[in-house]
Amino acid sequence: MLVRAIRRDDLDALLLLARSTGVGVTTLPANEERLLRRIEASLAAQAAEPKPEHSSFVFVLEDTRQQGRVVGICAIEGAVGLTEPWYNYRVGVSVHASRELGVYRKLDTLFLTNDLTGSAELCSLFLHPDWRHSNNGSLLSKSRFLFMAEFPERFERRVIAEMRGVSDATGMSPFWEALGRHFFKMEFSEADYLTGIGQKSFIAELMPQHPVYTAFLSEAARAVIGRVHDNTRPALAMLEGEGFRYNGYVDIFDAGPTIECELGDIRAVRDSRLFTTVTANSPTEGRLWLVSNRRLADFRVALTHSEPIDGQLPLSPTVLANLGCESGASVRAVPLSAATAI
Amino acid sequence: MLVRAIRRDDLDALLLLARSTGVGVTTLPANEERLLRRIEASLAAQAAEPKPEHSSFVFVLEDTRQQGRVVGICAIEGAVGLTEPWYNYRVGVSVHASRELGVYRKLDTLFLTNDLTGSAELCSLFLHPDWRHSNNGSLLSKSRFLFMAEFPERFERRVIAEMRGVSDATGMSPFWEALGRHFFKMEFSEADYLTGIGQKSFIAELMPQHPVYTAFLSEAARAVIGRVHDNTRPALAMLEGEGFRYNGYVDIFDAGPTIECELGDIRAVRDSRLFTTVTANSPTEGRLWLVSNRRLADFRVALTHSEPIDGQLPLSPTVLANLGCESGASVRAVPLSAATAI
Amino acid sequence: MFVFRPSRLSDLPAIEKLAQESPVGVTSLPPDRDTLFRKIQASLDSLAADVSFHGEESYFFVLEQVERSELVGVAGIVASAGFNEPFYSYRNETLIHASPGLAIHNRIHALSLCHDLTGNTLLASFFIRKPYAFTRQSDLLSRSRFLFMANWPERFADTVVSEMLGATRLDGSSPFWDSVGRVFFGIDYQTAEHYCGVNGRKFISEMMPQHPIYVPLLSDEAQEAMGQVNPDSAVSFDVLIREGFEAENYIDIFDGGPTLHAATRAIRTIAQSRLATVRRGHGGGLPYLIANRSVEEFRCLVVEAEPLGDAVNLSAAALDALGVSDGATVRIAPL
Amino acid sequence: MFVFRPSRLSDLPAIEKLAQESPVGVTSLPPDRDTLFRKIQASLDSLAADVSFHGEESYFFVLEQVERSELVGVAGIVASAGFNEPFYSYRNETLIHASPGLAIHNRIHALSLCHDLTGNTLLASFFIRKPYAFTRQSDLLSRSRFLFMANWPERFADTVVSEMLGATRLDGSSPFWDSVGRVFFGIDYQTAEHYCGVNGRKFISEMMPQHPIYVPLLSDEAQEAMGQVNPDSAVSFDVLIREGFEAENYIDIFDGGPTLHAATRAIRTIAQSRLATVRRGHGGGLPYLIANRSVEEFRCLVVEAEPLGDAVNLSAAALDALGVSDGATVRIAPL
Repeated sequence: MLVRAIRRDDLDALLLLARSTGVGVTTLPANEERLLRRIEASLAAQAAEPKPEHSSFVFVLEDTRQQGRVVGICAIEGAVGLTEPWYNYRVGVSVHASRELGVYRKLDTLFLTNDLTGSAELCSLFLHPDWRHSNNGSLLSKSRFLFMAEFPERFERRVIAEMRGVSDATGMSPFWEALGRHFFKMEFSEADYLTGIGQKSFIAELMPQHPVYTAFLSEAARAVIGRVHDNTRPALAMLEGEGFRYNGYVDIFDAGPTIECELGDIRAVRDSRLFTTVTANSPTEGRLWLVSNRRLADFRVALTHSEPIDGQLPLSPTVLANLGCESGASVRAVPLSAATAI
Repeated sequence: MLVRAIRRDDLDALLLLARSTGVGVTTLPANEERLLRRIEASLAAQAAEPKPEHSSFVFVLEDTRQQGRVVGICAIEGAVGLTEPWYNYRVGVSVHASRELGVYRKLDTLFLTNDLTGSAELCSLFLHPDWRHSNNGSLLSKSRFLFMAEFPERFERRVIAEMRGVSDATGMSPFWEALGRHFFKMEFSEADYLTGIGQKSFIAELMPQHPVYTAFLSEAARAVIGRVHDNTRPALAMLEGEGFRYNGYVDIFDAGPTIECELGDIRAVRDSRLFTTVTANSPTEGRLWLVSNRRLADFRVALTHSEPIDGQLPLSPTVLANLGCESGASVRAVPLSAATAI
Repeated sequence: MFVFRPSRLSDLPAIEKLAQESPVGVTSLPPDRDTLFRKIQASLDSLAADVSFHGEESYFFVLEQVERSELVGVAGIVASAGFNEPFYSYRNETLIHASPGLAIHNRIHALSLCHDLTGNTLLASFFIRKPYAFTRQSDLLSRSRFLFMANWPERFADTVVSEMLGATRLDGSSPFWDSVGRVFFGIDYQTAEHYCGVNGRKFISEMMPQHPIYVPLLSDEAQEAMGQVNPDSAVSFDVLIREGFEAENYIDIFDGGPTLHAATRAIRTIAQSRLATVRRGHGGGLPYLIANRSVEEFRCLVVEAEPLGDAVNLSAAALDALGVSDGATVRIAPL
Repeated sequence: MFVFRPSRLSDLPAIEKLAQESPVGVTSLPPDRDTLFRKIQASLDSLAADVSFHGEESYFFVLEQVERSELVGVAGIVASAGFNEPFYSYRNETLIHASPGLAIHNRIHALSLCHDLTGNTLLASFFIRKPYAFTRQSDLLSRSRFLFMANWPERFADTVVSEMLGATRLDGSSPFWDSVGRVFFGIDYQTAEHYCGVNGRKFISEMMPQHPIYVPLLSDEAQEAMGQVNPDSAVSFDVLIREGFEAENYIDIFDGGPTLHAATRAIRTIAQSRLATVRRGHGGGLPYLIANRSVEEFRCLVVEAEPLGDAVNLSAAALDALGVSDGATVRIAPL
């Protein structure tokens, strides 16, 4: 398995992949024109001046044992909300108390904000269901941290990730039914699709502009504010393990949490180190490591067992080949997880 | 020097101390009745069921070489805002953009919130100017973390500290002049005093209830939002070193930052360990350690050089006496700072 | 003959009896002797005062069946609503949320806590005994206040408001309160009304929402209750709507009943009123409200009359009841 | 003799000349032939349409000096302001911030972006040549519209509004814009006005503040500019205030000029207007506005007349100018 920077000829494979996604992955709609734009943007970002506003990098996961079949995708934006407003609800608290009456009420409120404007964003993560095993998800998701560690000047300090909120098997979101539907007069899936294809101006036009007291929402809606979809729990746990935290920002449609971490505080960024590779003649052993080749345009990340010896990281000839490296090349690597057994 | 739980007979010394404070330490006004109430509350908290809502602990710093003269004070609240609303401004972002016009504006906004309701609070820190040396400030402030580490069930997870905002030598706050004055029609010092003595209902009555665009404030006011008074920089640096961070909450009067940390993430809490004491016959050497006697009502913390040996902490007979401990007693200790040279 | 006149201290026992008959919830007419005494005294003081701009005056009138010396109703005017504390209402705002791109054009209603109506003149304490509801007498009791206001405009604001009781369930609970007020107060409607009566409305600023409430998020029952008039306010509502009051913009923050408002000079009775000179003569003709021009001895009645130019003929009995003599100036308006 | 009548396509050259004379900033009267042509055509279509409820109609009138066949002014009516897009204003709200404990009672003003005035009838495109400002002719040009409205109330809303140009500096910049609008748009006043004219007002929802703006936080210059009337709107303002329009509640979001409003039926000319039967005879008496009852051939003039009961005598010239004959019904109101 190998994560690598996206290429122009990935388009067909991506369309195939996109068609297997469900509602909820708003950033990977099965829209050829839009996918093509994303590929071009990623290629352009490689050539651009290294500034967050130019960064829009897409990576794919290929199965090296199946002729490089593309089975996953992920992306990073250097800074969101710089051309169109970036919306979140922030869950706040409003206290109503009268000493005279001896009454005290603490109410949750939803404030429509653009607070996360200018954050870097982890996005578009999707892995084909048949490949959801053997740490493929972790490899795909965390490979991005090695890229960010390598090219920090291309990303804003605050890094966010939007987690899919709660919806049922039919795609019905309790939060949407209680709030969004009253203002948008459309189905959740439609709103989700419009956002996915970048038609966001309707949000400002139709959203409630005043804070909303959650007490006026259904119990079902209140219960899912800041909670993730069952399928997203592993992804959430993984990012929490990397240091991401929920600070009260939720999606305006399904109230899924947006989690945050400072770039330098992400474990895989902070703990990543440079090593010189050395060819291992026998199968490598030890912890699982994410290993990147440190290149911008031809960026690649592999997952392999290894243990560094004196600043050198032994890698099998296959892994070296996958990374496009010779023995003696410099790589950036980090253990896949902050295992407590380190 | 010794930090210890406050006693009833400290009242006169406290009044003397309070009269030497300036504007800005709103929680230590020179008001006898109120100081008495705080002492009683602290004594009552020791006896109360161990719940955050009952916790209001006050500690004093005494100079053991000057007959135990009281030269400093500090306190912890288990949970704020449970009887009266707790106000902060939250600095948010509002983006105004029109693709059609090619215009993009990012504006800061101040939202009046009660978001920090229910947080534990570090408060009332004051050290007599003549004793601001020899780590007395660190001892006084950080002694609280050993208390919280010892009795975590008495404090909410989120711990906050309000930092004094910018004002000039005459007590003039640029933020107050630009905002508060229009709504309160009084001097900053008066508002500050009213809050200090617990007369907070006027805030709800007079404050702007709608979000305020900072663009309408003077440049001087905008410049001090989230910034501390020069005199408070060392205190801020000290708490930042313990893990506290500014997350956009500021004081409604002077816009000084309120900083936060999870209880378990505070360095002095997380890194504190239990040791058995052993009497050192020669002067102890090594790093500076905060050492507490682990008692609730007779809580004491001393600062001393030492290095643990096999789970035992060597302490001089004087330090042991100050802590009210015998050799062989169990103490909780942590290095005074997360020195990089550890 | 029924005569509308200011209340006197000697009316106290009769007014107390009326207050006992009046429905619970008319908080401005509690069956409490002390309160009623203060109301009458405040009214006497206000009538005696030399007023050049409306302030904290309040006026309290009765409708008397003269032959039987029997009081059948009361009605009050508060010169400035919320003189000592803000007069709160919800403003029912219409927000337009339109997306031309998606061809969506939504009108969203939201309730904003406001004190827009503070300082306006408030019609209050209206109660008439059952048999006289929806008769000439209920019109006389309600509308005589407008002739009084037309006589002394400097004593009143440019806008007049009046609160109608909102819908309640059979058990006296309020569907609007349960969906809205309870969220912020955590107490039931009767308790809130009680606090309000005892402690004044000051605590509202502490407890009520700073942010608008989106109506589509409220329960259906609460949405239906918005602007509904309680049967106990039906007489008042009927008269005031005919007088041109508007009911759309404001509702009560407790029970959601409408707060009516009208520009003072546009109130039908006031706009159509004019001064006329009385001549003793035969009555007869169309029914008119006719009032004298006295402050403290104000009187108003319904009389059939045929005004001709600036003159109006009244019977001796009517002149007597008004306390005026031949040649005096009166104010008249068609009933 | 000056006659108020609907514009015709043949007026286009003369109207274009007037538009060139009109001050910049009267965005509803740009000196652009295409725009003016469309205005006239829209007016002709609206007059010809069978209207039972006011919609997207607009009416465009001229004032003609008949003997010289010279146009001296134009005036328009938009039946429903913001028919296709919200009509934005700032509502000038008074918030009461009171602390009884501290004996503080503050009135704080705040500007809230609103579309309260959407759907009301809008008086627009008013311009009269300098020599006729503040004369009978300017009254005729402005107020004839009210007789037209009184004739056909179903064509208009219950409330009428009109935007006055706000204060500008000598260089044409706007102190209100510089303190408020520029904060949100980041562009200057003229550019904003230009966008507004070209792209419509849709972008306002994207750019303008969702939250109220506290007036005490604005610069002194901006606070002074709030509600101030530009000299270019002085004639309009003078007439409308005399007609009973209110100026306190709404201001323009760009330049802070007041947006006047009045209940349609309470506008003085409308309230005082009545129908009368014309008789050919001698003129003379007090000046009246007199209009015929035609839609497409509407005419209005100022004539000295002495209405007696339901009849009014007019000279043959006046009858001619109105296009009516002896015995026809006209609508009259005191000038």
